[in-house]
Amino acid sequence: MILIDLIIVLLIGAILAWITGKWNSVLPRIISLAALVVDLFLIIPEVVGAATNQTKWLVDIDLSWIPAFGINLHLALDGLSLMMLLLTFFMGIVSVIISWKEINKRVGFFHFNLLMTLTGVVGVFLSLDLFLFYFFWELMLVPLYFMIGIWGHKNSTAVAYKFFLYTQAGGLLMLISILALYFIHGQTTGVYTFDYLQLIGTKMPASVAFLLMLGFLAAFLVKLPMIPLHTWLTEVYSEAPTAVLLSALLLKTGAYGLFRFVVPLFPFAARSFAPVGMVLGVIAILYGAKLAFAQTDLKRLIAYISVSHVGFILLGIFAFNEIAYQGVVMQMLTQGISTGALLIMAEQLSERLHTRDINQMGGLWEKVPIMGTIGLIFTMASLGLPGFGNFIAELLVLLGVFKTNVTAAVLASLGLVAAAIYSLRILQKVFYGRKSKNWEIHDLSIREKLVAGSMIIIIVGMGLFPKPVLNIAKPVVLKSLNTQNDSAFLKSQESKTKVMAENTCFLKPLNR
Amino acid sequence: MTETDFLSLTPLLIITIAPVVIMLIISIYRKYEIIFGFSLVSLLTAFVSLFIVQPLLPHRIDHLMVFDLYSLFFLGIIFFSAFLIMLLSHDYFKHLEGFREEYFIILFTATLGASLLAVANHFIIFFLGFELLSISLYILIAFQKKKDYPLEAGIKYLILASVSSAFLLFGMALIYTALGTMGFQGIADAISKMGVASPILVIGFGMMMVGIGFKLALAPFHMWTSDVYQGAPAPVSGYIATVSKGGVMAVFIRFFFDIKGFSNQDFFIVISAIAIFSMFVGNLLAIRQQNLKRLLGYSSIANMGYLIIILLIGNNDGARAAIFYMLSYFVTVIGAFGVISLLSTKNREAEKIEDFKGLFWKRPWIAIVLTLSLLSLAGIPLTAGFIAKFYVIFEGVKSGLMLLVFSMIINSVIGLYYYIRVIAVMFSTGEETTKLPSLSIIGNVALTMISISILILGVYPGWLIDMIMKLVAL
Amino acid sequence: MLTVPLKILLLFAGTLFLLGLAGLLVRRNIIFMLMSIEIMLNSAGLVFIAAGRHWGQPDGQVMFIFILAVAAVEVSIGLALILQVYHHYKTLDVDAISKLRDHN
Amino acid sequence: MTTYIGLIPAIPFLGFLILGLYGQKMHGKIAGYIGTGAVGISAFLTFMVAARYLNGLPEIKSYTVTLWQWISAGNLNVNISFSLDALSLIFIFVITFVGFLIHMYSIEFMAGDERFSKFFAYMNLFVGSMLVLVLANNMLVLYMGWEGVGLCSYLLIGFWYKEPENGYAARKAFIFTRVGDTAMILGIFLLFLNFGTLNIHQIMQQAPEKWMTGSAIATVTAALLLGGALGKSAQLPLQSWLPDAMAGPSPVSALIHAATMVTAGVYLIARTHILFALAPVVQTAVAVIGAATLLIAGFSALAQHDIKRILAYSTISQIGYMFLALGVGAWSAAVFHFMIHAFFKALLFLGAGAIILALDEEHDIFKMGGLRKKMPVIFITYLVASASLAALPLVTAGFYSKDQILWYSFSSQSGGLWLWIAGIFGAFLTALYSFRMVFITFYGEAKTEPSMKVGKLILIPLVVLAVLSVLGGLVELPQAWGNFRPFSNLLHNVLPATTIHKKEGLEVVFELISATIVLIGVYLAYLFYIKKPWLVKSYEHSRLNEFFYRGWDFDKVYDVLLVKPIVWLAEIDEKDFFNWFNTGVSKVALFGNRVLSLTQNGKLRWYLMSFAIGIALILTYMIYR
Repeated sequence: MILIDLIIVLLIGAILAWITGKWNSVLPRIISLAALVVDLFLIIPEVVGAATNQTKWLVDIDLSWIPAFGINLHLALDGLSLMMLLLTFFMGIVSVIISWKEINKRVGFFHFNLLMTLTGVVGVFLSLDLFLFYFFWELMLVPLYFMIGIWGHKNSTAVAYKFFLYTQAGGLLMLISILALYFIHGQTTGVYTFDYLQLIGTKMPASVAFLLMLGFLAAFLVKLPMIPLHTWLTEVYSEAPTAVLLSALLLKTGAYGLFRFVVPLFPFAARSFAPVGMVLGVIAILYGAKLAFAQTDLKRLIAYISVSHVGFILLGIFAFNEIAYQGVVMQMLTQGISTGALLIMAEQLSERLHTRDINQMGGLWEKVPIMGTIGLIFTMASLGLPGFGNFIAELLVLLGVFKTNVTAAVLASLGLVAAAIYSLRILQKVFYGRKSKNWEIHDLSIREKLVAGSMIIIIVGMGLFPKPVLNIAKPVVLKSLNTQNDSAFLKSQESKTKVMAENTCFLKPLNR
Repeated sequence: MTETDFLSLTPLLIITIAPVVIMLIISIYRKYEIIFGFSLVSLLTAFVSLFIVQPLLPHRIDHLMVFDLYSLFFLGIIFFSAFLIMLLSHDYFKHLEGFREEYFIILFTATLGASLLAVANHFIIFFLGFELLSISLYILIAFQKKKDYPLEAGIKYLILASVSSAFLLFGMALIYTALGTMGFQGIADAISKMGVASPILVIGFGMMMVGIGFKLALAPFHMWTSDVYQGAPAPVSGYIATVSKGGVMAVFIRFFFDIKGFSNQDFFIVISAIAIFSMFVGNLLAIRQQNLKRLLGYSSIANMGYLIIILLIGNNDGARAAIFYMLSYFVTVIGAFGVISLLSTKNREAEKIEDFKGLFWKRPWIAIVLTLSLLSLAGIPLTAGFIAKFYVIFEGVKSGLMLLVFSMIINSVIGLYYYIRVIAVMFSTGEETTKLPSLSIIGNVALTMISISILILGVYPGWLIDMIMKLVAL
Repeated sequence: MLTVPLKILLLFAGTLFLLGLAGLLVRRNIIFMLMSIEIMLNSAGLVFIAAGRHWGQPDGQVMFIFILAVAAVEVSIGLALILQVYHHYKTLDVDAISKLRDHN
Repeated sequence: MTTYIGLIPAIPFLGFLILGLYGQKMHGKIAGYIGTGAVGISAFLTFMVAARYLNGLPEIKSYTVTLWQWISAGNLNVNISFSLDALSLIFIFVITFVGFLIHMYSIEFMAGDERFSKFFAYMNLFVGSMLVLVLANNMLVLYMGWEGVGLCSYLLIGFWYKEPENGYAARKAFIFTRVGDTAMILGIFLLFLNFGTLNIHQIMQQAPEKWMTGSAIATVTAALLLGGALGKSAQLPLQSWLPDAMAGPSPVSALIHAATMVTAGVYLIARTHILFALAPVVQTAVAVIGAATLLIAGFSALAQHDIKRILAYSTISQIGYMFLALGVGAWSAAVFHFMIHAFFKALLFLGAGAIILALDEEHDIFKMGGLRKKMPVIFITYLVASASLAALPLVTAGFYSKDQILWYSFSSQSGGLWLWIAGIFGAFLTALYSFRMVFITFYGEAKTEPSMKVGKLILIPLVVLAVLSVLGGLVELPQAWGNFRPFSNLLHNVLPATTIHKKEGLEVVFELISATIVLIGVYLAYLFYIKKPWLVKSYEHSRLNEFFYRGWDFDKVYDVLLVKPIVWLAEIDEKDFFNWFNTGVSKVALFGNRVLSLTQNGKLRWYLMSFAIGIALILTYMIYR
């Protein structure tokens, strides 16, 4: 029941925060912080289990929901979702703390939305029923939309639309694929279910599998986001309030989806998509880097950095080997933190300076040395300096990719050089050089230092001691690779399957 | 007429007698609250009587009417919607000057018309219900006859609805000419015996499409929609969007399924085209619309476009999906119009989107209801619309209607844009401009019922879907 | 007794219907439009009667009686509305009554 | 023993952490003492470790300590572990000992700087990372140190961040080395894929078994590793960052850009010499690159005015010698030159730093002059170092190390006449520019008055290093002179001896030749820059000299070939090309809306018309299908 508790705690927190927000602006903050901390403590015991249990799901709940369609409330936790949850709660806590003073209007409703978004995210990471997954997938959009729209900057409403529409479009395409998968599975086996575990290994002709996979990809690649579907991200990053570093978290749901659903459900289709996926990954890395280099708006710049980093995830997923997958898991975690930290820094700067244009900044180190140091640390982390978690992630991804596709790995490694170029540009323009104006700004407060400090500890910790993470990820990685091996035997049966599937006639022609 | 005939007619009889009684009461003692209370009770009784009738089913009354679980479900939906609208009308009409008790009489006759459509199994009942509904609506729309907008809307609806009735009638007449029967079963039998459809028959069906298309506001017969929605009093607009469409949809589905229209390639293509066209027209028209009533009008065009996909599925599953979709769509739309009618004052309708600026911060409760409604229209989880849309896509994918499903998806995204546009306005920080009327208990009850329904259908729809699956079969 | 073939009757009714439709599209006076609608309804009635005779059933005539009744109701309500319109607009030109529209 | 090995890099890291976290709150020079102390402890530990290591020889040739398992993913298992052998021992000795002296020097040099504690924090971080680099027994750990020193180099070059140029110089350094590093990480991937491990020892054991000499895979791998080495060690074609790196404080130049970090490339090649031996093409390339670099840099050094830039080019040139040595298989000679170079070049930078400090940030040697009498200690030490740089025969350490390289470049298996000629000409250039620098700076009339006296903390390191610059060479004497070679004997535990293909006796002849040439160079410097300056007036202003001055216009080439296109590419598409997708979709939708909106004109008859058209279309379709 612990998994349902996680969600219920967040929901109750959300409602309480909203209600209490009417009378008091501090209570909602405390409530949402408390809800997140409670959740964090609820799952910490599972970490121990994750380190030892190598095969089964750590927790597994399966309740009936809409039996007519074979929809169940199936939640389960394994190493991957555990880590994503840890990241979620950590980032949630960070965003509550970060927004402690910054968000001072409509605090109650803000925290309601924050917790609702997190509910959706948590649900996404836990769902093993495809319908439920889709449900949560869509659920997190609305509160996030409100957060961007209400507490964002000037153009935030338009940006919020864009974000909403993009993700919704992707989600609906995924819905079609989910349904088609459901029916194919139902028609071939007679069992109509949305259950992920049962749908794995559904037999279908290769062409159909490919089409269905595209539907899933549509949703996940928009979330990632992959070029050319990334434009919402840059705007969300630049217009959203700080706490929407949550959106950095949302990107992880896309990666998670690829990992959890696309690869196991469509092992062959995914393989046949691999060359395209890798090309897309490389393009994302290089094009993102190029655009990051061109930006003058600090937050847009960070957005493109994140686009570039996401390329590694894409690349790794389509490398189909253990090392790359471990790298992807690492990248999901570390990128969330390092990009989040950079965004926080950018927001703190723009709040103090009232501009996000890096050409207007310069020489800020003198004024805000601590912020400069933190900026330096996370810039270095994001350019993949050894000692930080990002290095491990990128190293493993590149190494894994190198095993399967040398060209892609070589091109992607150009991204490392590019990363140096654009990252150092931030430092140069913002902190180095002469003061462009006589800024009167203050350095980080204790609250902000606390946040930055904890993020530094985590990212360095993951850089120097990544083993726990890798260990927890290992069974998951092996599992998703094993489905591919299992499917080797499926392949032999594919011809048989093909006949069967054609008889069952998935795409009824218009033969009326 | 047998005893069973009478018994199964109970629900209809109740709403037939009710207006007569109301007339009597009015002539004795004209008091708004009493009339309102009586109307509510009658409608409730009618609703409850559905459960009494249920064991008798299925039952046919000659060729004219059929009482089966399908029609019973539709009657339930119609009564429930009419009930909600009645609740929401209370505040709206209370403020009006002059006689307003008659509103409830007409509401009953309109509901009777819709109910007749739901049970119709013969052209005569079809026509009768259709006309009863139309004529009642003329009056309802132009109820505030001194104002220009309602008047204009009334005239427009009058002319167009009459024309559509003429088309419908002419179509029926041609079909009758070709087949010599007016009962649905008879027509179905005759068609299945006939090899090639004669041109007269084809023209007949085509002309019936105009009539039905008009009432359902399908493109290209949609143009009246937003004008009438805008002009009519908000509860009446809600009524047109729900009860009236529900009745017509009920008879359309029954007729279409009986004659197996979906297996005719011509119909298939024409209806697909109309569906796709309606979706795009409705959604595109709504994109920049600044008037919420018009916007809902356009959105209803699109929604009916989604809904008639179900016609093409052509089996019980489709009918079930239709029932679920309509129920959730009706509750949702009534919610939206309900908010409008509760926020309207004697002199002005709260219909401009700007009127809702910052509503969330001023009247969170009302804004939440409207938000829920709009999210439900957009098909966002936790709301009825999500499950409903899912259900339709579900059935669509199952039947392999990929083109329609894809255009539905494209349109869902377009639709999302304008729904959230309204939501954005509600949540924007607005300065205090308009003074909002306060809510009565009845209004609150109605809104609560609506939001609870939306949420229940969205979060735990299993029981209802199960029920529909178990009970409904055509 | 002279029997008119069904085809001729259908053609006649069709012509009437089209005339009514044309009248609707051409005339701007609401009263004339109402009359055109009457013509369309009656053409449908004519088809019913003709078909009823063709099939030797009373159904067609029953339907016609319904149509008559309905048309009467419609016209009465229509005239009532037209009266209001005239009070309000001082004209019966239907094109003048177009305040409800999309504003670009 | 193994504990100490772990502690050697750990203590500077500890110093970094303390200074980084609490440095801001420290008063006065406390931060400096902590930083220096940390490195001092490391140096002390190094001596202890060295003593034990030498004791343990010849039985135990290397010690390994594993701290923790770092990465384990798939078959990739990487431990954070260090191993100490003769090669790394020499390196850690230089790093900690010279590092300690430079830290000491910095206490005074950096006194009063507002970011005093930051400086020492960065310096400690550097020393720690550098120690990780040389102690690593795993390619990935080595890479970690490799990047770590790159970071410190970046931070310290840009230490005086308020001048934008310093920032740009720092960035340039980082990006140039990053290019090399990326090649190197690819090389590391190749190693892993072929050997299934990244443990250097295991790789070196397996490599000769698995790979044929001259095979493509070996060549590619060695070339990629060489790429890393070229970037870090500022060799052709990635050399042009180093002169700009002089923007950093002088101790930084001394420690990072002369003594230690820039020689990491030398270390890498020496460490993986087996791979290079398996790839003769690449090894030859190393020699050729070294030879070319030493000449190019030598010419440029001769053209500079800025004292630190002279030294920078000189560093490039001297590392060119080391590469030359590596390229001809004279592994121990390269390491020997590294050590001697660390002494005298650090000394030169520190001396230059002291001068610059005393002259109030004056860098131009032509504005100095006559400093001989005003700063005697600095003069003497500087003279000693320059002599060592110029390889003045017999008395200087530089002579022994450089002549060994020159000899091997001719005599070894892969050596040759041309390499030797390049080397000997380079030696001539070295003598010329180093004494040009000395004569112009310290002789002639005084143009700028020193504004202060330098203190003991500056002078002590200078003297110590001067002593080493003279006596350091005695650990390795030419073969002809009694074969006293403890240094290469020590190294032969790790690196193979150089095979000589020419007659042994020739060595003396070559030494005489080079000694002569060096002396000629010194004399010419005296002639040109003291006696008859007009002789070179016209050359100094010639286009050729300008060309050399600009470092052979490498920057310009990069600018045209890389920087400009990239910036152009960035600028033409700043707004992101893919936005068309959004704008396109929304335009289409809005267009549709406008068109359809026109039909909603409120005119009843228009609506009726759409009825008519609709039914007409439907009927037409249904009838005439």
